[in-house]
Amino acid sequence: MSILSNFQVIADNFTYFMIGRWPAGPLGGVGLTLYLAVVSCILSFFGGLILGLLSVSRHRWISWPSMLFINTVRGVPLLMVIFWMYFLLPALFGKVPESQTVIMALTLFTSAYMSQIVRAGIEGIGTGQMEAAVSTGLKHWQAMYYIILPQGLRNMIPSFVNQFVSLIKDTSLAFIVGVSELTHVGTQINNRTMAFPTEIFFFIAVVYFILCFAFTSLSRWLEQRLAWRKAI
Amino acid sequence: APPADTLAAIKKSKVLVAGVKDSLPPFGYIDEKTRTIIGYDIDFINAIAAKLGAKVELKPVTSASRMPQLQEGNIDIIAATMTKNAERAKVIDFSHTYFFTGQKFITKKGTVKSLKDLEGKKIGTAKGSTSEQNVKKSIPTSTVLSFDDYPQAFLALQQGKVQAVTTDEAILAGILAKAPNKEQFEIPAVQISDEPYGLGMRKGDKNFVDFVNKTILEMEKSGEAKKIYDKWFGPNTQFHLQRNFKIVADK
Amino acid sequence: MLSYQFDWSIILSGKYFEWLLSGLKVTLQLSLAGIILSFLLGLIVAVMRMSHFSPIRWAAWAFLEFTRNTPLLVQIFFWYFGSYKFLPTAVNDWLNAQSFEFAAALIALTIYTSAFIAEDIRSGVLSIPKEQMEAARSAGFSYLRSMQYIILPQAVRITVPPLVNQFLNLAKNSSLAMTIGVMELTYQARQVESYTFKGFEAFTAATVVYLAISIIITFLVHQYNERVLKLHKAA
Amino acid sequence: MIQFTGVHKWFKQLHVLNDINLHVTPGEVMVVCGPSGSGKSTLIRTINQLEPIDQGSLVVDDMDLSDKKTDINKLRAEIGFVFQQFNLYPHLTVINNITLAPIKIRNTPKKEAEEQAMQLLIRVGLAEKRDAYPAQLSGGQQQRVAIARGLAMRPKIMLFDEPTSALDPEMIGEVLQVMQDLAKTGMTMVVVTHEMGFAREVAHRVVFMDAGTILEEAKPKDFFCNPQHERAKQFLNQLLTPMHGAGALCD
Amino acid sequence: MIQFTGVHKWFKQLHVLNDINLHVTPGEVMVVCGPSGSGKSTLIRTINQLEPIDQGSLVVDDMDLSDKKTDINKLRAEIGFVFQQFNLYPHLTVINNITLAPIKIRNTPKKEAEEQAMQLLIRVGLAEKRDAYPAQLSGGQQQRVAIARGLAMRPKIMLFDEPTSALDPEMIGEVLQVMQDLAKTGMTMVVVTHEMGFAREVAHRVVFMDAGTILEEAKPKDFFCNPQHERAKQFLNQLLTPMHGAGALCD
Ligand SMILES: Nc1ncnc2c1ncn2[C@@H]1O[C@H](COP(=O)(O)OP(=O)(O)OP(=O)(O)O)[C@@H](O)[C@H]1O
Ligand SMILES: Nc1ncnc2c1ncn2[C@@H]1O[C@H](COP(=O)(O)OP(=O)(O)OP(=O)(O)O)[C@@H](O)[C@H]1O
Ligand SMILES: [Mg+2]
Ligand SMILES: [Mg+2]
Repeated sequence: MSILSNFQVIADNFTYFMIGRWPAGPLGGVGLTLYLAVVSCILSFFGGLILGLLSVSRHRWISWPSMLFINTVRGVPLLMVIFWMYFLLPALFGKVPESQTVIMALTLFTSAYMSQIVRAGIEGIGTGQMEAAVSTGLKHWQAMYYIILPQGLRNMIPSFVNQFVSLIKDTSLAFIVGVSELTHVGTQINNRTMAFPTEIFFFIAVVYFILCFAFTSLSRWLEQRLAWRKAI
Repeated sequence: APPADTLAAIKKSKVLVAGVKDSLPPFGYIDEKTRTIIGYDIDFINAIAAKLGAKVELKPVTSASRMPQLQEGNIDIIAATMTKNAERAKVIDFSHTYFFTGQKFITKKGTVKSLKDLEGKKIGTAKGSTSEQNVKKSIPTSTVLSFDDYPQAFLALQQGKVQAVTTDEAILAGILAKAPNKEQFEIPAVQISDEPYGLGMRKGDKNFVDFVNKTILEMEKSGEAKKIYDKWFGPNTQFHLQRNFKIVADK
Repeated sequence: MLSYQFDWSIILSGKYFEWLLSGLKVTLQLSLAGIILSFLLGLIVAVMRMSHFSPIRWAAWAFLEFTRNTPLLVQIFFWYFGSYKFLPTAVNDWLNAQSFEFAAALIALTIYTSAFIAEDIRSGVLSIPKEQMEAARSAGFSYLRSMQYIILPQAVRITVPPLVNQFLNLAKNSSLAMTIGVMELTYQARQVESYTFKGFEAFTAATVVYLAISIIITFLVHQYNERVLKLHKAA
Repeated sequence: MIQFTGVHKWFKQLHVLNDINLHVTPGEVMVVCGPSGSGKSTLIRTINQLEPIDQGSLVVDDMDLSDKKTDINKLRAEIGFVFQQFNLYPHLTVINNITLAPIKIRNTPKKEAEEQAMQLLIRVGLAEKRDAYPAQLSGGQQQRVAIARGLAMRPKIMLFDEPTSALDPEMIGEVLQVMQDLAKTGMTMVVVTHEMGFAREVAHRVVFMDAGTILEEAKPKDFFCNPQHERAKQFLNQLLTPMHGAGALCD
Repeated sequence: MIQFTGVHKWFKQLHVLNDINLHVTPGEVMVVCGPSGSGKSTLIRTINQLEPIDQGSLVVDDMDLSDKKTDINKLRAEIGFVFQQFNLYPHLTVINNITLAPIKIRNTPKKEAEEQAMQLLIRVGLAEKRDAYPAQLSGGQQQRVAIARGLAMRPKIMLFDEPTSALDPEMIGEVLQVMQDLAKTGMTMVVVTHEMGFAREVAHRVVFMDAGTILEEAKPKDFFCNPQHERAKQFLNQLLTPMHGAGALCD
């Protein structure tokens, strides 16, 4: 019962949980979490597409280095990637705000995973389609563009949505470098109030769950619809 | 890369970016109603910015992240309970001391009388702080657990995961004052170091350092510095502290 | 980076080397314990998820969805800071006397990973063509016997590679334990950085170690795929 | 041996078996043919209850399948089933594929089971493959092992669902040969197949199905030389164009 | 039209094509047969360079395939290829499957390309399916669309790799009929197939391959009535057991 009354701390800070210091200060909380996830998702879609296409290239000197890059990124914890970006970006580009550092790190990391989705999607189409296309005289890139990618991308949509869910969860690591997304905001409030960690972290977990579960369900629905469309 | 002359750069951009703590009352924390960062450190930054005719942009930092942030040019100045010491002074420049305290412990009431009582115990503090380095030196037998910030360490103390939290007395007092069950804890009279706080600026950024020093000396003279102290620590607060230092030029 | 002075000697011997080494040890301890526990829990949840008794199936489903759709970091914080309220005092005291931060990280990693493992096991079972069950039933085996002799042995073989991948993820995810003060590899690398300002060297060392772990495990999976799976694959 | 009486079956709306009446006597070889989707597989799968029937009565080897008390696993052990896709257990060697059921269900000692298995392997001409895995065999070889596996329980009835249609043309012959040899031993067999040559040479009776109904039931000679139904004529024509079937079955 | 001279090809160790010498004249229909794995597919796929050759010379339509300067895409546009698994583009309608290459490669205006496509669809008897998706067609219909797609570029040569072996038996006839009609128009065709009836009725020449080598090359009549090689006899026997092939091809 006392637990219930303690959720007052959530109500008191609800706006801060949702939008942080905005509009007086920068956007934070759930708003920033979604912003980070959406921007990184869009960027890593293209990053993944490019990396994926490079990694299925017929030329070894293209596919090899890209596979090396992909597997290196995948072999390292996201936390490490964030620290690296945190180090390297300022050295390369000078002043870079943390939220952009985090976006870069998430993009790099997620692109590597997305590229595997793209790769699997392309390979899932089977060699028959490529052979049929080039047999009619289409060039390799034309076959890719008109035949393989349209089918592949459609099949990849559910995996992309799943990857977006991972991204939402991964934005929580931005906390480490002091970007005030939802988890960071939660620890701030926890630090200030110092008496309701159970309530605060449970609440945060529920917020993440609502966001992620919505997209997980979407992905499942898409997957079913896709299977259904294939079976027409 | 960061500007060579920060002072000139700020005068041009009219924005002063300061790295501050955001959950460490009363130095820097989020005000529940306005959702803005306020505190002792912030008031100093505001005064300096006013003098510059610049707007303030506050960036939350942690003990571990504040120096890299400064060096990379993400912030112009650190006002984040930062202790001046020789090692750090090799990497950045400090202003004159704008706050003075000493490192102590917060413990469950009656459990610690002297430093001896802490031997072999688990002690919580913050990552990358001088407190962490000091306590490792003065009680080598203890296990030091480092958190992202002091309130987290205090939470661990409340839950029995550590037996003491150590850092600067003023911070401990701030935490204790805000704690929901403060009557169970105390700050025993065990001090392991002096902690003079300085504002941090990039190494060799002479114009800016001089300007900041000049400003805070003026604040001392005009009584504004004392007013800020009293606002956050004085008799009308939960702390009832007397100011036992003055801002003076370092030798 | 222009003015940066590289100094590899700092991390290759002496105090800071020992820090990193002790960090690696904790990372390995956390990973190994996590692997064993999460496999056991994952197996239990997978069986529950396939149960014919719907309340059990639903409970397993709710558990899976909730753990998979919340960040590991939040779960770590929840167990570290939030669990004392509902754990019995005796348990709390006992855990505090040990190393609560290690225990909390282990619990969070185990629960988080077990959800993924359970799903891998389940899809391994579902991936066995239904004709295999039909063939077994046609020979006169009961449902349970068919599972025992025909379906599960194949499912386990198929599930090994994704399982190993989850273990790899677990090893990488163990880096998040640093946030609650577990002195594992990433924690120590960061520690070296804040003491020496030689972050580049420290992070390189940690990165190389993580990569080595990944490469070894990936290589083993590859060998397994080549040697075992190819031979046993349905035609 | 097998007695269908007024058997019906539906998949949702789809009436896949419509009033089936059929009697297979001991030692008889019956071939079932018909266009795709006509219900041939469903028919044969009801005999060992891989598909339960919805209406009517089905008695197999004196056991009534509509009776709940019938021990279905016992029944199935008396019936060998050979699938189009072979469905060998990919994780077991050839010999273990064959001995698994005798050892686990009949409790035959391992040694004895293996001796019997070797007899069967010799019969299907694959003695040297005893320790190979299915993935290492050609399709024709896999199907012959599947037949041996089906025979290992010494069944009274053997069912075949298009046993050659997943095979390369040159391998079809070897499987049909094994089936012909089996028929000569007096085994009761029901075979769904498009191999009309086999039907003519080996079957005692041919059943033609369309849309869930048995349209014709005749001696092979009568069926091929003198089909009664328009649908059957058309089916045979499609199968036996000079280009494709390469000749008449009726002579 | 197609001239193989001393062509060799290896997959790693495996010698899949061993000294192939073969000449296909314009308007000729050539059937290639042989056991599984003998290299038939590889042979036919070298003609449009889906498989490059390792040694020897291959000249197709006066273009030398071993010459690096030969524009391979141009060559392929002159050759239609029909696959065992149809390989229609599942995301495009029938009409778009057929018009894609003419529009994208030949820059044929869309309207004109569609008119030509409709002519082809009428020829293969599927005019009413112009807006269907491949998944909505039966296997036989899909293969006929695939043939129409192959013809859309007005090729000089058509290649078929086992075009009927993925089809249900009743559908094989309709595809063979379309191919026979095509042969009558004087198209140069190379067909890998096991349909010996088709070979006897339509082919001008039959090539028998084994283990990467061409063992026989003869008129259909000679090949079926009087095969020279032991291996060819055996192959024909396997294919034409009374049970399976259901009759002799030689009469
Ligand atoms: N499990 C099922 N659920 C729903 N419909 C089914 C199921 N199994 C078969 N059907 C449908 O029942 C009908 C008869 O199927 P069946 O497999 O018995 O035909 P078949 O004569 O064996 O055909 P084929 O020659 O293609 O194997 C088909 O229309 C099929 O789509
Ligand atoms: N891409 C490849 N890599 C390696 N080996 C291959 C490849 N393609 C074919 N082979 C091998 O080359 C040999 C000839 O293959 P090919 O497909 O030409 O035979 P085929 O006569 O068409 O057989 P089928 O009747 O089974 O289609 C086979 O042993 C096959 O396993
Ligand atoms: Mg069937
Ligand atoms: Mg082939």
